[in-house]
Amino acid sequence: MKITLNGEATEIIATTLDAAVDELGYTGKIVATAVNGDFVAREARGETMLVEGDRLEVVAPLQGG
Amino acid sequence: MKITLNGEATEIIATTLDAAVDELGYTGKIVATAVNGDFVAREARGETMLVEGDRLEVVAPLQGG
Amino acid sequence: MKITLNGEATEIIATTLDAAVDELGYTGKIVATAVNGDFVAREARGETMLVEGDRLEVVAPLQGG
Amino acid sequence: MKITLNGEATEIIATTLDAAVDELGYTGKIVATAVNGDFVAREARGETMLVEGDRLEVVAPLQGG
Amino acid sequence: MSDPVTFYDTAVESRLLLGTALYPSPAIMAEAIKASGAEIVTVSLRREAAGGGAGQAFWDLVRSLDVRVLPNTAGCHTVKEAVTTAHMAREVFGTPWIKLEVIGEDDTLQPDLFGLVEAARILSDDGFDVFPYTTEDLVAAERLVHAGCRVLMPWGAPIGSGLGLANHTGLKRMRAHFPEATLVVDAGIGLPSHAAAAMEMGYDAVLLNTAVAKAGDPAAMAGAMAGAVTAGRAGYLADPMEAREMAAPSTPVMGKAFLS
Amino acid sequence: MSDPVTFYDTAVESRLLLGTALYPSPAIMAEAIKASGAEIVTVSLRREAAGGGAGQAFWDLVRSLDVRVLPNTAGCHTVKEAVTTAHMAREVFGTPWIKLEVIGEDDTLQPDLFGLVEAARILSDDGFDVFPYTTEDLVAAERLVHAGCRVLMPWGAPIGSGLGLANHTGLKRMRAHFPEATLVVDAGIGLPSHAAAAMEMGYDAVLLNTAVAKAGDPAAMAGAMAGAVTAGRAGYLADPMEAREMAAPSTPVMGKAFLS
Amino acid sequence: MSDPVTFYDTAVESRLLLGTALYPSPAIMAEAIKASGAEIVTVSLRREAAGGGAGQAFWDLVRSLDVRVLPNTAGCHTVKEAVTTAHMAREVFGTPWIKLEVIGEDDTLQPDLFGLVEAARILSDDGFDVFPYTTEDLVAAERLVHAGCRVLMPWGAPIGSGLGLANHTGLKRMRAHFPEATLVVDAGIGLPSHAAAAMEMGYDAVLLNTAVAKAGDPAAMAGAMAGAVTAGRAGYLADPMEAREMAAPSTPVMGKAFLS
Amino acid sequence: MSDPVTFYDTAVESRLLLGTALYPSPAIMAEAIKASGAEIVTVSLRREAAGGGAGQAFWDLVRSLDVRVLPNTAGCHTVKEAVTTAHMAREVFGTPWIKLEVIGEDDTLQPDLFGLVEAARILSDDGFDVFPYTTEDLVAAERLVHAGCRVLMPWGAPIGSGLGLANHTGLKRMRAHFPEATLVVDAGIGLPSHAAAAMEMGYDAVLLNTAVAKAGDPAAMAGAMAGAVTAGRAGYLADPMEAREMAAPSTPVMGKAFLS
Repeated sequence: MKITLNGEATEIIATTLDAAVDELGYTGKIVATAVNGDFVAREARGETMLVEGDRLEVVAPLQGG
Repeated sequence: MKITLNGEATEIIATTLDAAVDELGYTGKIVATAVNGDFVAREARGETMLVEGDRLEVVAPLQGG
Repeated sequence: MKITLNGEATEIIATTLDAAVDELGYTGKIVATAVNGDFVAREARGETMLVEGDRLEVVAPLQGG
Repeated sequence: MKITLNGEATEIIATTLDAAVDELGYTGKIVATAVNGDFVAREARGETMLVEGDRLEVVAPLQGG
Repeated sequence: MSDPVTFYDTAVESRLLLGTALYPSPAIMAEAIKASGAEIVTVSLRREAAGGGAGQAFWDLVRSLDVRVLPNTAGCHTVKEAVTTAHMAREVFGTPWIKLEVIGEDDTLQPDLFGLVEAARILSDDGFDVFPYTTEDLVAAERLVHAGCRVLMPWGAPIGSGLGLANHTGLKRMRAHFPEATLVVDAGIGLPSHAAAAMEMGYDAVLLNTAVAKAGDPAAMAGAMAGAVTAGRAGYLADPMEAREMAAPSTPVMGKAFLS
Repeated sequence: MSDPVTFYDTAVESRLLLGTALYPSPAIMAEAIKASGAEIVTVSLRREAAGGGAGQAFWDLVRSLDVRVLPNTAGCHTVKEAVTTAHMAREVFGTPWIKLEVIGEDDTLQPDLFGLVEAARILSDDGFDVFPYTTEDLVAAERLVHAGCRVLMPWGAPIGSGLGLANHTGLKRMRAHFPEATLVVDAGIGLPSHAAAAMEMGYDAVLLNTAVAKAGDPAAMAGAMAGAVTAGRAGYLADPMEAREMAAPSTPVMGKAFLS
Repeated sequence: MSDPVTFYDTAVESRLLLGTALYPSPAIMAEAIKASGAEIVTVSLRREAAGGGAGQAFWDLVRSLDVRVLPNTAGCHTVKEAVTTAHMAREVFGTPWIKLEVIGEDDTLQPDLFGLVEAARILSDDGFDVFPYTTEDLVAAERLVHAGCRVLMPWGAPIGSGLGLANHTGLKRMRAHFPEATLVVDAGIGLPSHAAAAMEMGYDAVLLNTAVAKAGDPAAMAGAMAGAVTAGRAGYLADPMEAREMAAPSTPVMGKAFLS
Repeated sequence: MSDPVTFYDTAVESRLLLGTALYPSPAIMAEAIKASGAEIVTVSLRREAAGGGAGQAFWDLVRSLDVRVLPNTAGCHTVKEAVTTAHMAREVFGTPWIKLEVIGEDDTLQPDLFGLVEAARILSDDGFDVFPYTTEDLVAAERLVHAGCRVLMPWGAPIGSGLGLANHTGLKRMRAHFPEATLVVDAGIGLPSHAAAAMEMGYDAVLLNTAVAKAGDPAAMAGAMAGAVTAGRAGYLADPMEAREMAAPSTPVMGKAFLS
């Protein structure tokens, strides 16, 4: 289905968040996730179903002031 | 009945605000009134009943910065 | 003879300062004079002889801060 | 004779500066001297004669900013 | 030439707003107001003793001066107090104008921006023309404009301190950020040069009280402040030179006589 | 009320002295002088081309303005140059007044205090009324007074910089140290608030040029400066309040209604 | 002697908190952090490209430096953004600490005090230790303390401006008003003397980034800032002399030789 | 890394010169000197009572500290006094170094630039290494350099005032004007941030006394000043960022998650 990953239209097969995280190549990476603006904790990714059009944000540590 | 006028316990006979304003000697004075912290417009004083313990504030113009 | 007028080499015939002032076209102008860095008052111009190489300065009013 | 030592009238017998310095109890002290406002070097004290009324200054190290 | 400033569609010539408090006497207050040329003075409401006439006397004096009044909500610490006071003021003074003060801290008399914005919204919706006493905070200012305020009155420094413009760059940014609003530096002015500096930054007007009332000669200081406001405004309009660290001769160097 | 300032027994009402240089045109210069209300303007001497008439034209214009002239020795770097220039100025302008500049450093146009004091002595002894362009240096100032100067003109900041009063405390000390002398802040003023601040410190007058001549609208800035000088002077005379770090309510707290 | 500062029950010796952004290279960042002696550095979260590893690399570098991290919510303009970012940061960085930024205005990056207080309440209730990036506004600060903040981080000047302490008196009042809170000047510091001045006012620490990262030699500037913070703190504790306008001789006058 | 400063061919590491006067006790003075890391301390000469030993005791204490001494001519008001004092100091302290003070005004202890230049010439010709206590006056400074001074010590503010750098732009211009000379801010420093600011301007060193001696804890303040001088110097060498009025985000905006 079509979702938006970090602002870009993306096609995925996965229907759960953690499957999507794997499918998108974040496996084992240190990232946090939010769906449609709401934080989804790592342990909640399994039960989080994704639907067409969801906005998925995947973030990682970066420099900051 | 007992009310509080500008912070001081006061005994009045009047039961409406405008009667009270007259009884308290503000007749013809340029004053505004509030009962229990709410503004009471001049034209509403007639229908405003006072009850035991009401807090009446009567204010007039003064210097300000 | 050769003198320097306001920094520029100038040929004059006059031998006194006031003759020079006239010859140089300052007649009737509001100017002050200095020869070789020394002030020469208007009334002293007549008896002030110029010699070859003298530095003559002729100044007039101008804007100033 | 009478001299002034550091601003105070003082009676001394000595007639040379270095004798005076000893007489006044500065022997072996780390001091510098001036007579009537002029510096007198240690090695010059011997030949420096004092006369009635001389102003002798004897100074030593002190705190300073 | 005329250079009026507009407060809610009311244009006035004087860019100095003056307070009426703290003067040695009512007579001196009146003199100072006249000397200031102010067309707008701030006033307040206080408890009237039963049978007392202080309010009437003060009010008659102010009216005799032929100035507009800007009632304040001085000393109010809550939205409710401020709103009720505003209503009482509108009835007594017969004007929709209100200098809205919601004090948040008593050492500095700093505005409570949270209560201020809320009260400003309530009062604007209720038809008041709100003159909010605020800080140089741009976000609060945007909310005030949003609430309907067309006048903003940031403090220069704490009320009565006379420190002048404590956050010069902050006030400059506020002017740049709100080119449309009528901006008034309110509070903190102690000297004519402070008032002039506020106007040189492009502020539309200055509101002060203590610096005049507590001067040795209030009327003279009122005139001084008026002159400084006019001068600062004129300086702003005249497009000042740029400051620079190095010097530049005013008298032309060219043509200087050589006299050595 | 009249509050004249005295320069060597000559009393004038205007406390703003204006320079005549750097204006876009002679006409604008004339307008600015009129707008400033200045009764004293500074002028200079420059080389006159053989047969030229620039000097006469300038002089006629200045005379038409009915102001006193204060000739300067701008650009002089030595005592001799300054003294000779002063003599030429006295003859041409017919006044014993001389703004004595002995420049010591070209980036800042800072006065050479050593040459200044020497030239001031020579000229005072020769009957000149010397207006020395100096710094806030108290020792040099004492020597100038000793040399006969009854006017002292410390810089606010380098000529043409527009920085204002670079050493505020130094200028304050100078005023305190010379209660009798006529003190003028000369140079460095960029804005009306700078001029007002100088007067608030108790200075007797302000002399400026670039800030007016280089403003977008010189005549308007001249008026602004005049107003600021008057305002600052009036503020000084009115005995200003003391500034303090904490706030003090202007509107009385007593009697405030309780409305919660 | 040890003089630790406490952030939510965590005591550290270094009173300089350093940002990790804007350095010429990660290696230079690491050097600067080491040179600063900072025990706390700020970090952020950004989008990770699918398959990318930038985040991991940065994180490994930071962890190798053996410092605590203070994640920020930089760039968040709404309460929701800030709260969600805080939660993501807590999961990724494994700390309850959050430097809470709710930006209200983009030219100044001024905090939105309204959103800030709301977000601080939500996050404090949710177990976060909130380090709010705020202003010198005392009322907002009181609300933040009320919401559970034991650390307050007022700006010195706009982020990245390097202007120093724009509102010196305001910051002083804030220290006086919150003797208990841990106060950090965050943003605006451009020079070591700015950092020292903040500490001399009694602030507990300084947080900065641009002044170090954008210096010609970041590591050297980091060391300079560390030294200035320590010096300013020591000066504060040493109870400085009072400043005064007149002079007082350091060398005793008594006993001076008379040599004229 | 080593970054020595040179005073007449003598290179020292510490850029803080400390006075020895005004301490609560000799022991505290000694502690403060040690804490300051100063390698050069100023000393003076005073009348020694017949039979007294105060001078010897002080001198033994100073020598035990293993520092260089810079004798001063404090309190001298004439060239002759200063010159005689310098000679006495050279004999007693066995050094050609002399901090030359010729005081011209007692309220500010301002140097008399006229006497200073003359005395500097006499002493330089006589083989002294003169450290003149001067002002930011560029012309006097040029004359001092001409007289042989390779060190210049302008005041920051009046001795003992603790006001800091009263004429910041003037001191900056002095540094720009004398890139070669060893420049020391002497007098007026009250806080570590003042000392840091002097070094950030590119000054080579700072000399102070009262701020340390009159602090509640002199030794602690001595350490604070030392740290501030080092920090300011390091900041200067690190090439600081340019300050600007508007903000610039430190945390990169790019890549920020969209979370609304």
